Amino acid sequence: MTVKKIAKKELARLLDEWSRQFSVLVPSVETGVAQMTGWQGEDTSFVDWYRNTILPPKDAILPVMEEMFSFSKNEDGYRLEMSPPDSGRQLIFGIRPCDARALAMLDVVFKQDYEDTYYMRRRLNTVLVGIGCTNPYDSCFCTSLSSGPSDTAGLDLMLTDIGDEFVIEAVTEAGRELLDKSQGMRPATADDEARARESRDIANQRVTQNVDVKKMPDRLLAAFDNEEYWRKIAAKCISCGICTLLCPTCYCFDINDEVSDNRGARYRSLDSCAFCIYTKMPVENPREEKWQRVRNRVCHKYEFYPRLFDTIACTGCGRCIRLCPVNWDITRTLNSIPGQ
Amino acid sequence: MEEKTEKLKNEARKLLEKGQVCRIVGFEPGSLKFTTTPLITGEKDELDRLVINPFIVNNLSVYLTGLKGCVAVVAKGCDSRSIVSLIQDNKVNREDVVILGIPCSGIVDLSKIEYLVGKDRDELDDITVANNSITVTVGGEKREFTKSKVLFDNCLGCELPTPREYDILIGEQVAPSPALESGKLKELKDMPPEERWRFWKEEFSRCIRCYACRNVCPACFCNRCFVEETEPQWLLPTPHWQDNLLFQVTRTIHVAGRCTECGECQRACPVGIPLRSMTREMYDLAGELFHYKAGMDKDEEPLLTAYEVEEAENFFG
Amino acid sequence: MAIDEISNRKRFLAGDNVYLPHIAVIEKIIEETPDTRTFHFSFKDEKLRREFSFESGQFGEFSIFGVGEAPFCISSSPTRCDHLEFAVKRVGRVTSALHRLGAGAEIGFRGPYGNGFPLGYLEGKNLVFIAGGIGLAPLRSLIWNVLDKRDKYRKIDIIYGARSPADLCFTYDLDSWKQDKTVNMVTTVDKGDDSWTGREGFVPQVLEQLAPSAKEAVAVVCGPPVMIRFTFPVLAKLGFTPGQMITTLEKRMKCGIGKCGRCNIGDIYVCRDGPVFSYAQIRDFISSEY
Amino acid sequence: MEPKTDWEPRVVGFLCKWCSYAGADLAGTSRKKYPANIRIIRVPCSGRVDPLFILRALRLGFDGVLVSGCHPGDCHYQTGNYRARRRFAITRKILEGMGVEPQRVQASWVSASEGGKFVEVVTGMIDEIKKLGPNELFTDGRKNRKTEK
Repeated sequence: MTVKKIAKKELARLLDEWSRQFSVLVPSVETGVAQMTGWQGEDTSFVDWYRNTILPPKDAILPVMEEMFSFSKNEDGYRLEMSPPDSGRQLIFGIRPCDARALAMLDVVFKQDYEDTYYMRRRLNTVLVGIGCTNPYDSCFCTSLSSGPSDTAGLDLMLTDIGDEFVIEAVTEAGRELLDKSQGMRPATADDEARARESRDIANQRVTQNVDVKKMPDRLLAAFDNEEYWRKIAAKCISCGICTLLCPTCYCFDINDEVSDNRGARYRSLDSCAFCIYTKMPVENPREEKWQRVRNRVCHKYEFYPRLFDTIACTGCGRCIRLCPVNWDITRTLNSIPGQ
Repeated sequence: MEEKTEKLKNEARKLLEKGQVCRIVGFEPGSLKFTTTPLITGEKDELDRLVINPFIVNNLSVYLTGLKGCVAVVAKGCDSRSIVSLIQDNKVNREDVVILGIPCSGIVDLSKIEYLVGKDRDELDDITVANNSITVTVGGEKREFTKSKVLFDNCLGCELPTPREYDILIGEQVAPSPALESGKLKELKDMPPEERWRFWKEEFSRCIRCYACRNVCPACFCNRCFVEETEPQWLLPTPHWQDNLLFQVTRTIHVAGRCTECGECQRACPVGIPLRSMTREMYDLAGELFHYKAGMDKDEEPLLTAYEVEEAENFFG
Repeated sequence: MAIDEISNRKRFLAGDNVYLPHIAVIEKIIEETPDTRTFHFSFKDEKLRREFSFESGQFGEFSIFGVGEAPFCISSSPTRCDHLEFAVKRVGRVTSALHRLGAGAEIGFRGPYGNGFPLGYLEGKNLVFIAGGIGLAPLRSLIWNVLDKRDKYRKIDIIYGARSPADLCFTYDLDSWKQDKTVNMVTTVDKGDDSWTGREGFVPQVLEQLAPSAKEAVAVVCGPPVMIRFTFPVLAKLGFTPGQMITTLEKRMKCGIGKCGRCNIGDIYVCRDGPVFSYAQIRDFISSEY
Repeated sequence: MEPKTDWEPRVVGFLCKWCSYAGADLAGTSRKKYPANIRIIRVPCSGRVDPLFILRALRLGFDGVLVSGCHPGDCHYQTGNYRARRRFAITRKILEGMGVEPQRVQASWVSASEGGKFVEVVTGMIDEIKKLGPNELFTDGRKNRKTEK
């Protein structure tokens, strides 16, 4: 596919250009937390400081909360009105390979059986422009999960940092089209591509965390009823929702109604399997205890999801490790499953 | 530090061997650079992993209410206050807990260092802590900071660096540091009311309701939190800023007199909401209005159950 | 596994948006027990009323606008399609709100979701229906379905129990099944009162006493989890193989379509892969997560 | 803020059933006039009033919250009102610290025989809130997380 390049100082202009067609999201800390927010023009300094966002970019497609539809009542009864999408076409600029791959995993869930309107209407209108990582965190373990700092899965365009310029590579047809139409692109030379390759190799080597995921579903199945193990593993977990709510591949949600005066609306918001009430029924709770919930989280990602969709639902972005208040490290768990 | 760590290991081993406790709750090196992580174990051969260093951030007393049997717990000054508070509230029996007190000269706030040197934690080569300064080596270059710049806000002006309630003290007493008003709190107090409200509204707009603030909090020990009630449903799980704020304010008031200002809520918050500005205010209020300091004396009646016949009458018409 | 046929399920998609409920009107409310009511409802939309179809055992997500959604199985039989029914025990916020509704109130419905009972597999077999309390609701749909095509099936046993005589649901059905000469109907209560002349005892015990033959039989069990847990071993003792035991599971659900995550038991999503399972399917996980 | 002409404050009052509620009752039966802006919720004791009630009322859009109980020393349960006093003082101070106008959250001691005092308290409170205007603390519904271009 097409390979081009663009100077870093041209980037602002390029994003301005794309802003005419898309609502462009770039990494920023404007809201007080690193996340993808609307491109405001000019400031492209994020390419220097940004390693990854705290809120995963899935937020732009499966937001922390969204209105599904509103309802109102008159003498003829209830009238429902589907809530309009919050934006038209959007372009996420600078998404990291792990997060793009994660979206591909969410796609499977939201497409299968019954298509999820809310997810799909955003997803189909989203273009993903990734930047390969040059400086992965010490908590990243993407290379263990068939991803990596230069993995292009799920992306439309992939940028590789080669110093003052980015080498841009089209990954999908949509990406190629966008690249062809964009101004200020120059063809990448063989030398540029060699530098890009070198940059990727260095980045790959910088990912040092390692998890052996071979036969993971079977190993977890074998350990599933080992209550002692799970109790021990879960002991320090505090059952907060950080690891799940900020995980790029977690998608569990809750549905609730809110009413004010005459108007009501149904909302969907992210939920977490770490919460005790997540599975609580009036009489029973199948995952009342912390170790059961920890087990479910680990097994969902590494056993159940792979059984259903043939791939591990984790891309090794390391957020759950970096952000955990008690440093509960999933790689330690995975590397200590009994019977290895 | 090594000396203290060795002493701790020995004491912990003795406790387990003698069967005085069935579990030790302490710290072990974390999986990431400069981090530590709670170690909850009843196995002697795991005790070698125990560690004491200036990065032992967690308030381990949060685990006490969930553990059965007699437990030994490593506690810094602030943590010991949380334990005392749990004892005051009859959540923990004094005789069921062996407090391994750690006199603490402050815990390093990595996010402050990250901010000061413009690099993330994992990009730093080394951090060494001396008496009054901290040296950070990054990219081969050494940079020195005064402690006050890199310790957690709540360590500055710590009233109880050495636990008052303990069974075994690991190390020498540390004197309290002079009181210090945090910049953020002052800034907030100087704002006009509407602006203050707007400030909190903005902050809570990014709350994702992960409840980390509540779950790391030793004072939040309710079996069932009011946010989980469904009849009545006090607030929706949907993270609207209004409900986020309602949750946090209510939580803050609910832990009045129990909150020892350990700062865990703020540290745990993944979206950086300055929760300590709220808990600090509550803490100060308890002192100003009722001369109460949380977790100082296990025999004192808790703030919200105690009363004086003559007090706070100016609030009532 | 004969039960595989249930994956060939009927579906009804709510236009483009699966989450948008259809408006339905409550037509009649029957007070079953002090805390359980049956609601008769039908869709407001004429076309939908004509075209809606479902299978015994399938469920729907019922909305009370402003309160929320909750899943309930359709308790009427697809063979009697003039109106639809669902039965609700008052246990939580949504169910309490439902109990406050009167006839004429509007609710939302989306579905039907899940699989149904494997009718084809039941054909030509001796059937043992075992239910406790409100657990009769999904079975009732199946029982009427079977009785309406009585000649396709062989011997039919029904064992139904409740905590007390006042807790017996669908007494009008119980009466007509008792009258039915082709059905062997046994009702039991955990503890009777002064006027109770029938059997006393827990359902698994009564089952053991009656000891229906496992030969060419299928047992369909539904009730509170504790009853199900004690019933399976009795059935096993009577010679039923795991493949001959069928049940429906209850989990907390929100979406009903296998996305929101909470109803999983291992890699099985109760809303999507169930709620009807054979014991052969669930025995691996029943001990640890059910 | 635009003064709305048709706006009338809505205040919720949590009244202890042993005294203030009876006081309000007395005000009614003795035909004393007090503003109809107050919705009364009877509580078994002022000590029952959780800060959550106050916040929830404000969240629901009530313009003010009144907590009223027996005079110190007169609590039916001996010490309920002393505890209510501590809790209320803290709640009000915290809310004030966050930017809530303190007049919106008030408390009083009203005994069963003080029908007149109840009228005074309510009238006074309604007047103060009328000056403040409607409670707009929790309005401005959804904030879009993404900054739209």
